[in-house]
Amino acid sequence: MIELNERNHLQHIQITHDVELQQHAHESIPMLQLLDEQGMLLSTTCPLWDQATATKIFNTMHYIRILDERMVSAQRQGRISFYLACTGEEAAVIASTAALQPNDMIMTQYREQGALAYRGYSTEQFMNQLFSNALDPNKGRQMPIHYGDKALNFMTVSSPLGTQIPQAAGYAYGQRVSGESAVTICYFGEGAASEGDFHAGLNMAAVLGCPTIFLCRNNGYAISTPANEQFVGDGIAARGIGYGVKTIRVDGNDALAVFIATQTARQIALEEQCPVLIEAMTYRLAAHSTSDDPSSYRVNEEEQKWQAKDPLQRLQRHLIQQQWFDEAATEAYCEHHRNEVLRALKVAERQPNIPIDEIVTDVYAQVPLHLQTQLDALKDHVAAHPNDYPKMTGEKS
Amino acid sequence: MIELNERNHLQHIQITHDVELQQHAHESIPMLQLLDEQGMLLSTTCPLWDQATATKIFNTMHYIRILDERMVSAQRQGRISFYLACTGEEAAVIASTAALQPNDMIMTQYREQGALAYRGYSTEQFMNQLFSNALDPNKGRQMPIHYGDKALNFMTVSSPLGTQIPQAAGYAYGQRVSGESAVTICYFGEGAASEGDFHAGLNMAAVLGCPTIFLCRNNGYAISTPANEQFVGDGIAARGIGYGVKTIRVDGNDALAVFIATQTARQIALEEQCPVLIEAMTYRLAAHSTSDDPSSYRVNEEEQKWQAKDPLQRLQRHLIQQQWFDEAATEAYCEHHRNEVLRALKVAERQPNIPIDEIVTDVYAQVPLHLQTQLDALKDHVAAHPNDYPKMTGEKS
Amino acid sequence: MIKMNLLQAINNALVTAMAANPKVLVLGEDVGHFGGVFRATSDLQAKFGRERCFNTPLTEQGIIGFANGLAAQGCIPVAEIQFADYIFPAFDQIINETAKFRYRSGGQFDCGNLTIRAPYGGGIAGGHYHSQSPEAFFTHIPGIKVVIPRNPYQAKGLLLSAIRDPDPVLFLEPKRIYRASVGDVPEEDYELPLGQADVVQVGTDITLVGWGAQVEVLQDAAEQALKLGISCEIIDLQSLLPWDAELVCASVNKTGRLLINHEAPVTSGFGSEIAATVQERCFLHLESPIQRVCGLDTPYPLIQEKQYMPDALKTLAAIKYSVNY
Amino acid sequence: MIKMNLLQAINNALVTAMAANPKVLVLGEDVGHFGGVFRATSDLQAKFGRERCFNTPLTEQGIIGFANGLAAQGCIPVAEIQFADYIFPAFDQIINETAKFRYRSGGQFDCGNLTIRAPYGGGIAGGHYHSQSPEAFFTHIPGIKVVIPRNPYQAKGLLLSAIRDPDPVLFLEPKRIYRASVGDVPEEDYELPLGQADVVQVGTDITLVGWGAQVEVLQDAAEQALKLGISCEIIDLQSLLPWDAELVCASVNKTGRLLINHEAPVTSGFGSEIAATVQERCFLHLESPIQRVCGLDTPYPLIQEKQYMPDALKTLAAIKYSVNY
Ligand SMILES: Cc1ncc(C[n+]2csc(CCOP(=O)(O)OP(=O)(O)O)c2C)c(N)n1
Ligand SMILES: Cc1ncc(C[n+]2csc(CCOP(=O)(O)OP(=O)(O)O)c2C)c(N)n1
Ligand SMILES: [Mg+2]
Ligand SMILES: [Mg+2]
Repeated sequence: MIELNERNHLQHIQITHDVELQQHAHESIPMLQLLDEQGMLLSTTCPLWDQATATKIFNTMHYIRILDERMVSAQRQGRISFYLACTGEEAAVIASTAALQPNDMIMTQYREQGALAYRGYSTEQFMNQLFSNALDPNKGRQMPIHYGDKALNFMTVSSPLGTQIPQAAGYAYGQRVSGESAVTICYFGEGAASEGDFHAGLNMAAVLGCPTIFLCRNNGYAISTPANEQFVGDGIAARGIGYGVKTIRVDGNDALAVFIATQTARQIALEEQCPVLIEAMTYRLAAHSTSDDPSSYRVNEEEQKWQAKDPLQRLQRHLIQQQWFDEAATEAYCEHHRNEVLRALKVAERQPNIPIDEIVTDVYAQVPLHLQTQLDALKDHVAAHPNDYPKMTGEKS
Repeated sequence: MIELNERNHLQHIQITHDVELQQHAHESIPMLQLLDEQGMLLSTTCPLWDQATATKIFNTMHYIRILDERMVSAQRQGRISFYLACTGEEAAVIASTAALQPNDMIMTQYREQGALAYRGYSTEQFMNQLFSNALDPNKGRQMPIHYGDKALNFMTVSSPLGTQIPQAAGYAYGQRVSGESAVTICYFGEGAASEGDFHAGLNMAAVLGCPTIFLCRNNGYAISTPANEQFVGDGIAARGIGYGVKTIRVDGNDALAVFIATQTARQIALEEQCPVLIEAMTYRLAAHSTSDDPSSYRVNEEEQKWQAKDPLQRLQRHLIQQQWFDEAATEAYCEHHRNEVLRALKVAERQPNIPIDEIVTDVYAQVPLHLQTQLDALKDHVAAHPNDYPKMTGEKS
Repeated sequence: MIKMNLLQAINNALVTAMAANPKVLVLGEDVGHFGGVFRATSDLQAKFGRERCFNTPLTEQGIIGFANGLAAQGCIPVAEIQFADYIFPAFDQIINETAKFRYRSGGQFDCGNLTIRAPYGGGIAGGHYHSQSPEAFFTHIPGIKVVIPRNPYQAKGLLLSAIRDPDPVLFLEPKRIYRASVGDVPEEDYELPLGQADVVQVGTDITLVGWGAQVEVLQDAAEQALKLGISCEIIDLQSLLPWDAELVCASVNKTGRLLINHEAPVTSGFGSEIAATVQERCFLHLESPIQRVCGLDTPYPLIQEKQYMPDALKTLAAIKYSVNY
Repeated sequence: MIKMNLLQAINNALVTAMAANPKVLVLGEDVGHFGGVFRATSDLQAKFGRERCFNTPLTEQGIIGFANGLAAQGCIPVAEIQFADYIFPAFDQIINETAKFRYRSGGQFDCGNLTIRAPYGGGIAGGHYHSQSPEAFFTHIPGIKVVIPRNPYQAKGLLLSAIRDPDPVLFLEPKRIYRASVGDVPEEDYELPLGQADVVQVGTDITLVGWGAQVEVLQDAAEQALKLGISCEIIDLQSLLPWDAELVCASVNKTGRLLINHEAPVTSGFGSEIAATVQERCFLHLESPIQRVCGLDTPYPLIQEKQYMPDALKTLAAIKYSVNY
């Protein structure tokens, strides 16, 4: 049996207190930190956020924690088939989305439900997708957590890793040539950054002048594979330098640092019509997904060290420092949303299923003849065996 | 019509005179140069080569020039269907191969005939491949220039770009676990370095500890695409830094610098069981291939500037400096090989074709039943129409 | 009408599409200033600017990934893959992304605006990396369309339809006849319908189905068959996905015999799908086994390509076999 | 003999192969310490060390490229692709490299030592990215072999053969029955022949052909058919490339009827190749059209997977149709 030792993928990373985009690597690219563990401001010169923004980020982080906790249980109870929590990485996702404008396109990997929540996706909407019911915008075709919402400029999640990276470059190029004053943000994990599509996407964005923010959540793991079996260079940030992409490394558990870095990145991407890479150093406190149990590949002490760096706690301390923290309001917010999640869950699981006809729609813009024929045969068959197939209660019956 | 301007893809690159492998990028990674344009040594401290090696490199460079010139004409005359010359890049290829040991595996892109020649591939062997005759080791299955020779540890060339890069990592890993004291060198162009396979190969080699030398010929073009439409970072070398791969940039037209860099790279790869990346800055003086005419995408002045940097001339001046140059011997060498090429060409084009049976061999280790059936039917058909198909003079008839 | 070769017709279609709609963009390796290694994109950059016709870095997976993003955004990308042999690094982006974009999002997002162009096929002494006919792979991917023209007229009309079609289209160009196939092409904008086969020649004794450059091979074989008193009906499929099974089956019900010709290896080539469908739908009308005249189950060879090709002679032999069965 | 499930049989085969030959290496995402997301490679790293069983970075094209190099060097790599749905980034390495390595070099170099393992298929509420059955794509690639076991006994014997076969093998594992399929497996080393189909049940009225988890579906349907007095011959193809056309055709010549069942979309699925071949070779013996009971031509759905699946009921309906034709 091979010994497991505690790992620290941030070991060699230095801290800086200045917002500085790097195009050339030093010994190791420093990591931007603006709040210390106590939530104290580390810089007197850096730009700040306003109370409303900070509070909205804070609340959304709470919301996602509530949602994640509840849905992990729901999966354990067999009420949904799958779930994937963002625990520990809420600041990296939510504070970066907060720095965007609503018309910016968001393309994610799968662990970025916080971005969607910040944009205003409702609990009902989350539930409809998670339960694949008749109101699921994906029409029950994708596993839970594959959200997407056109109205919120949130691209539907796709499981194959890394594919959204060159797509985000292309999407942003499209925004540019269409004269939109908008950028595309593309989230992905440090594992996905090993895919060939990462290389293609970053390089193309750099060469073709695409206003894309590439945000890598370096959370130390790709399922069981630790970051040190994923790469040996100076993380993902150092690769950005290689592509000639303006790059910043940020403490992903420091909501303010993430917010400011993303705000700066957006400004540069838009003004200079170029990509920016952000590497957010964080930790996947959650299991990879509800199909995973991390205890067999990492030690408890390691998790505990990172528990102590909880981004939500750090932000709360900061809000207290700023005298922006309202304990009662936060309690009320959480209470309200805990109930809302419970309620919405119950409603969603009672919704009817998608009508069987939808099995052949959206393959093409129009249902072609051969698919219509296949559907007709299927419906005849199911009608002949009404007790052998799940009720498609969305049907007229 | 868009104006063409002279391009200089080395514009921002500084020169160093020290053999120094870089793991972290400075402003721009300097380029190792050991011989100036006059062939004068630029460093008094650097390691050197011996006369025999320098002469063998020099002669092989002459040989390749002769072969390339002759075969480009042969293609124009319609005697072979395709050719691809290495003109201007002979030092990058030949001097690097010269720094290897015979048991090191060579995996190339397609412009590295010099490596094969240095290893001892005969003119007859070149010709048999180029003419796809019955003696072609590829059995007439690949286009001209897709050489390969197991005895010389030279992997058969494959057209799809970049595919050999992760293969070279794997091959070297195999050498390591088999306890061989050997490395794998992998050549590719700066264009091919945009492929996803490059990313996979470099990163895997770094993470998995593969003794692979990755040698990028940055010759400024991928067919018509100039390097500045291929990438905008500090070339290919800067990417090596990103992967945590020891990296050196070298003047690819300086045979000595290439030789010393590769020798050093080999030593490190073997001793530390790790990859090394070499970016050889050079210029494709030739057309991309005989199917190409570069005059429509680059200006004459640019080509002339690079003509003046001819690596063969520079090496000759160095040999003169060293008093290693024997004009008469060189003349005799060239004369001999010009004749040899002519003779071998005539012999090769008169060789019979591959027997038709070989159309189905080597798909699998054994010809499976369905392929045998297909072959039998084909032979019956061809036999029934003897005048309608090319003579397969390799056949018993 | 102007006389054009197939390449010129493609170029003309691109010019037409770009002039008609500023959202149409052309991208790929060497497609910019140079106009592509076959010159299909000649002068597009000069005419429409660098932003609308541009070289990409050398990465097929990147080209299609980028183009998927462009299409989802609302642009109308026409992405060139330099040779169909090099489309495989993009296979994942095509099968898992392009083809499933609309379905997976319940119709919220799609890549319907995407057209992928790639020269394909053998007969140019290209060996196995410049000769492949990969169409069958793509016919097993619900969500994309696969279209192949046989001459300049079809090429312009079908390419314009492909670019404007609301679904992603893989448009494969038979490069063997890029210059050899010459014909009259209307100067104006016109579209030919996707999903419909074209009856190239009416006949009574056997149905011959093919596409791309092989249609000429079928015509050649049919001419020789006629001298033997055999009347062939020739169908150019044009669209392989979805394909016009109705027209093919109607023809086979009439002639009672079917031969399919394609360059790709016979095993799991698209001929197998046609044969499987037709034997089911035309079971009682078939008078002889459906013949497939195809490439061998080997990589595409070089020096033996003449022997490898499913040529007119082999086709004729199979016609005779079928008719005499 | 030990009772094992399919996953345990795979793991046992890997242990057996690694113990017997130090050149055998196992690589892939999460296959190391963790033992793979399905635990097929459990304990291999502990038993054989990190050098022989290792995690790779997350890149399928890299895994297969790297494994191609390993195989060419003389090692015997067994590369895992975590889900068959994620094999497509490696498609180029497989089709243009693995499959052509030997041919293009005239037999000087080859990747014959390579085995690629991947769990495939639906029925696990995985939606279209954890349910695909991509076998048909690979049957159109001369130069590789495609093998699929149906139960633990076949899994161990076929996997050992695949690893030792001199040609590259894609070994697809029906993940729906990874744990459900339990059976007696010899503890010792044994091999089952590649390229040969297995007659699971002898019958007289109709031949049913399938592979992997669908063989159980055929057995189920055959049982119900028997109650109606219909005797089914069931053939598990086991190898899809090359496939045992001789055995299938002999069976069809006897029964006069054929049904093929697979999960993949019907159009250009491997059923089409079987149908095309059988209609040609058994033309005069066929008493009814060959039936294909397959997935719909859509991406694999999630909530409607029960309706989507080519299950026993659909199979039974097609058997009845065929027999009553
Ligand atoms: C192309 C592809 N290969 C493999 C997988 C299986 N898989 C799903 S998540 C995952 C790990 C991803 O790690 P990372 O990118 O670091 O993201 P994180 O889970 O840490 O947020 C893997 C291997 C996949 N979804 N797609
Ligand atoms: C995967 C793939 N895509 C495209 C091509 C077509 N192609 C052949 S050579 C070439 C340019 C290669 O440029 P580079 O790597 O810089 O090498 P150089 O020709 O300069 O030596 C291209 C695009 C190919 N062979 N393979
Ligand atoms: Mg991660
Ligand atoms: Mg180049």
